[in-house]
Amino acid sequence: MSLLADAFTVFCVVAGIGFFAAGTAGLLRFPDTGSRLHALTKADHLGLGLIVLGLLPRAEALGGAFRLLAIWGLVLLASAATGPLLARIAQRRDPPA
Amino acid sequence: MIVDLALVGGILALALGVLVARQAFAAVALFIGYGLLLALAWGRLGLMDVALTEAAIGAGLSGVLLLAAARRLSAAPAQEDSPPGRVTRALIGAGCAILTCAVGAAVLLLPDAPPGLAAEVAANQRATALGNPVASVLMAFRGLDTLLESAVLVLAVICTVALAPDQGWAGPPGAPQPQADGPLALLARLLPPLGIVVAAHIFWIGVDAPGGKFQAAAILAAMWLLPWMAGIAPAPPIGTRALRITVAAGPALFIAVGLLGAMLTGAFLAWPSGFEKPLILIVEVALTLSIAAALALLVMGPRT
Amino acid sequence: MSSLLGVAAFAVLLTLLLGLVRVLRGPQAADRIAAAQLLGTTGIAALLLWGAAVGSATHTDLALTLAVLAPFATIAMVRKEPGE
Amino acid sequence: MTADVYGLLGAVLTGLGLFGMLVRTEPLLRILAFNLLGGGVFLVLGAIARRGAGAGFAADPVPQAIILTGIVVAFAATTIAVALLLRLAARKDDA
Repeated sequence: MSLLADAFTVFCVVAGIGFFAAGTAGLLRFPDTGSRLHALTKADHLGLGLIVLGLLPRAEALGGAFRLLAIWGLVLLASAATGPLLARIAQRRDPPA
Repeated sequence: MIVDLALVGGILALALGVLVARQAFAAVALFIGYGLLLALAWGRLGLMDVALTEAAIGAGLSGVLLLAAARRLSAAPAQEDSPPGRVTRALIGAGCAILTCAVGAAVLLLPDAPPGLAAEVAANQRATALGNPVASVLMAFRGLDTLLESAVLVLAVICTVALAPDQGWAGPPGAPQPQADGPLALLARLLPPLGIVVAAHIFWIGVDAPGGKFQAAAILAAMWLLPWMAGIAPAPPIGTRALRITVAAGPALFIAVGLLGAMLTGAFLAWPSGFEKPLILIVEVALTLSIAAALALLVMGPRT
Repeated sequence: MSSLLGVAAFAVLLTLLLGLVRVLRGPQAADRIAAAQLLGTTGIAALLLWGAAVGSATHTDLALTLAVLAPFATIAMVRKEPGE
Repeated sequence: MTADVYGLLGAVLTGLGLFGMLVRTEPLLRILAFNLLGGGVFLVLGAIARRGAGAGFAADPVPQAIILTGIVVAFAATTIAVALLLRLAARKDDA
């Protein structure tokens, strides 16, 4: 059982790191601000989500699992709210800075 | 070790980026990243209390303050001094290099077993009934520092308020914020309740683990700033009595309890034995609320 | 298992450092702020993995604080300007 | 060893921050440089705290408490500096 849980953790964490790497690569390589934002939100949502999922079986008691989920929820909420606005700024009055 | 070197390299790159940045916006964005990496560095050093504070203040509140300032200054730039000449610059560079070497040498030449106060803290910590050694130091062994620090925050608020224009200085602090719509308005309504729960959690675990009043206060301040920035909760006028009482209550209560200690035990800020934990908790709650209000007012800035 | 998680934390930290390049290069303000936000998320992930590796709840609390406060820079950036 | 690396980083940041404060002419950048300088000083203190680890603590709690206080006070100083700066900029508009 614990072997299965460990395998699950490894799988999820590795996949999460993959998303972070992909998001960072997109952030570095994509040519314009809009597509870079797109790459970034993928990493935000999926990478962190997978890592949280992978660490859930290892969380101590209910409180630890709840905290992990709260962190993911907070990041999702903030990212969902700021993403569109950031894109609007990128399109509109864009001061190169 | 590799992790530490990588982190140090990142921090140095960001610090250099701040110094050579051409636009204020870029410098501030780099500075926010620097605050974040610094919080991770504190974690690597094992100073978790400091890491939490740096995360809350360096990566959170500073960003709000400095981005707003950069924005206002890009519309109306402030007067600049004339840049120093090449010789002056070289001399300054040499001086700073010497300073760096001196401080670096001091770090490397520290005695192997440094004279620290850790053992004394450990020996006396039971008396404070707090499990977190840093909290014991802040509230009991170096209580005077903490008291003075909360007083400094009150003074800073007074200084900031005093910078408002003469007419109507008792009005609301900061510039009036336009009302946000859409996602930001939603976030400004959803996040504060969650943030207040997180602040309460960080405050409460601070009794026995890293965390405590500064960190909780910074989170609370941010949770007040968010609806303010979104324009759905205008700040109360500076003249409001409740606001003034909130800012001053923490330090005032700390002094009052300190005087109580002076009467009961003969030393200012000494906690009467047997009542340490409840008294410390009451004072900490009051200090948290006062520090949160002061930090928020400081970030909002003077009335414009 | 904990050493594996430590390696994972290091890998995440490496992507964080690569993301720094975008903060440093810009070119637009939105790029820098967006990259700074990614730094925050990556930092949170690294802290969670590292906390799981050493079995410390404090790291999770640090990640929680970052999760609440890291978006504030972006919010300050995207909100309407006074007088706009 | 870890403590030394971060202590040296603190020393470098102290020098860089001071250099920036004296050489850069934009006031906001000077405030940022002041904060770099502060971060450097705190890191040196942090390295000392880490070396003073003992009695079952990861780091000496006394310097740690001082850094905590220092961060909050440095932030208060930064806010006052920013407020002064914005007031100066606004005054120039009036004139």
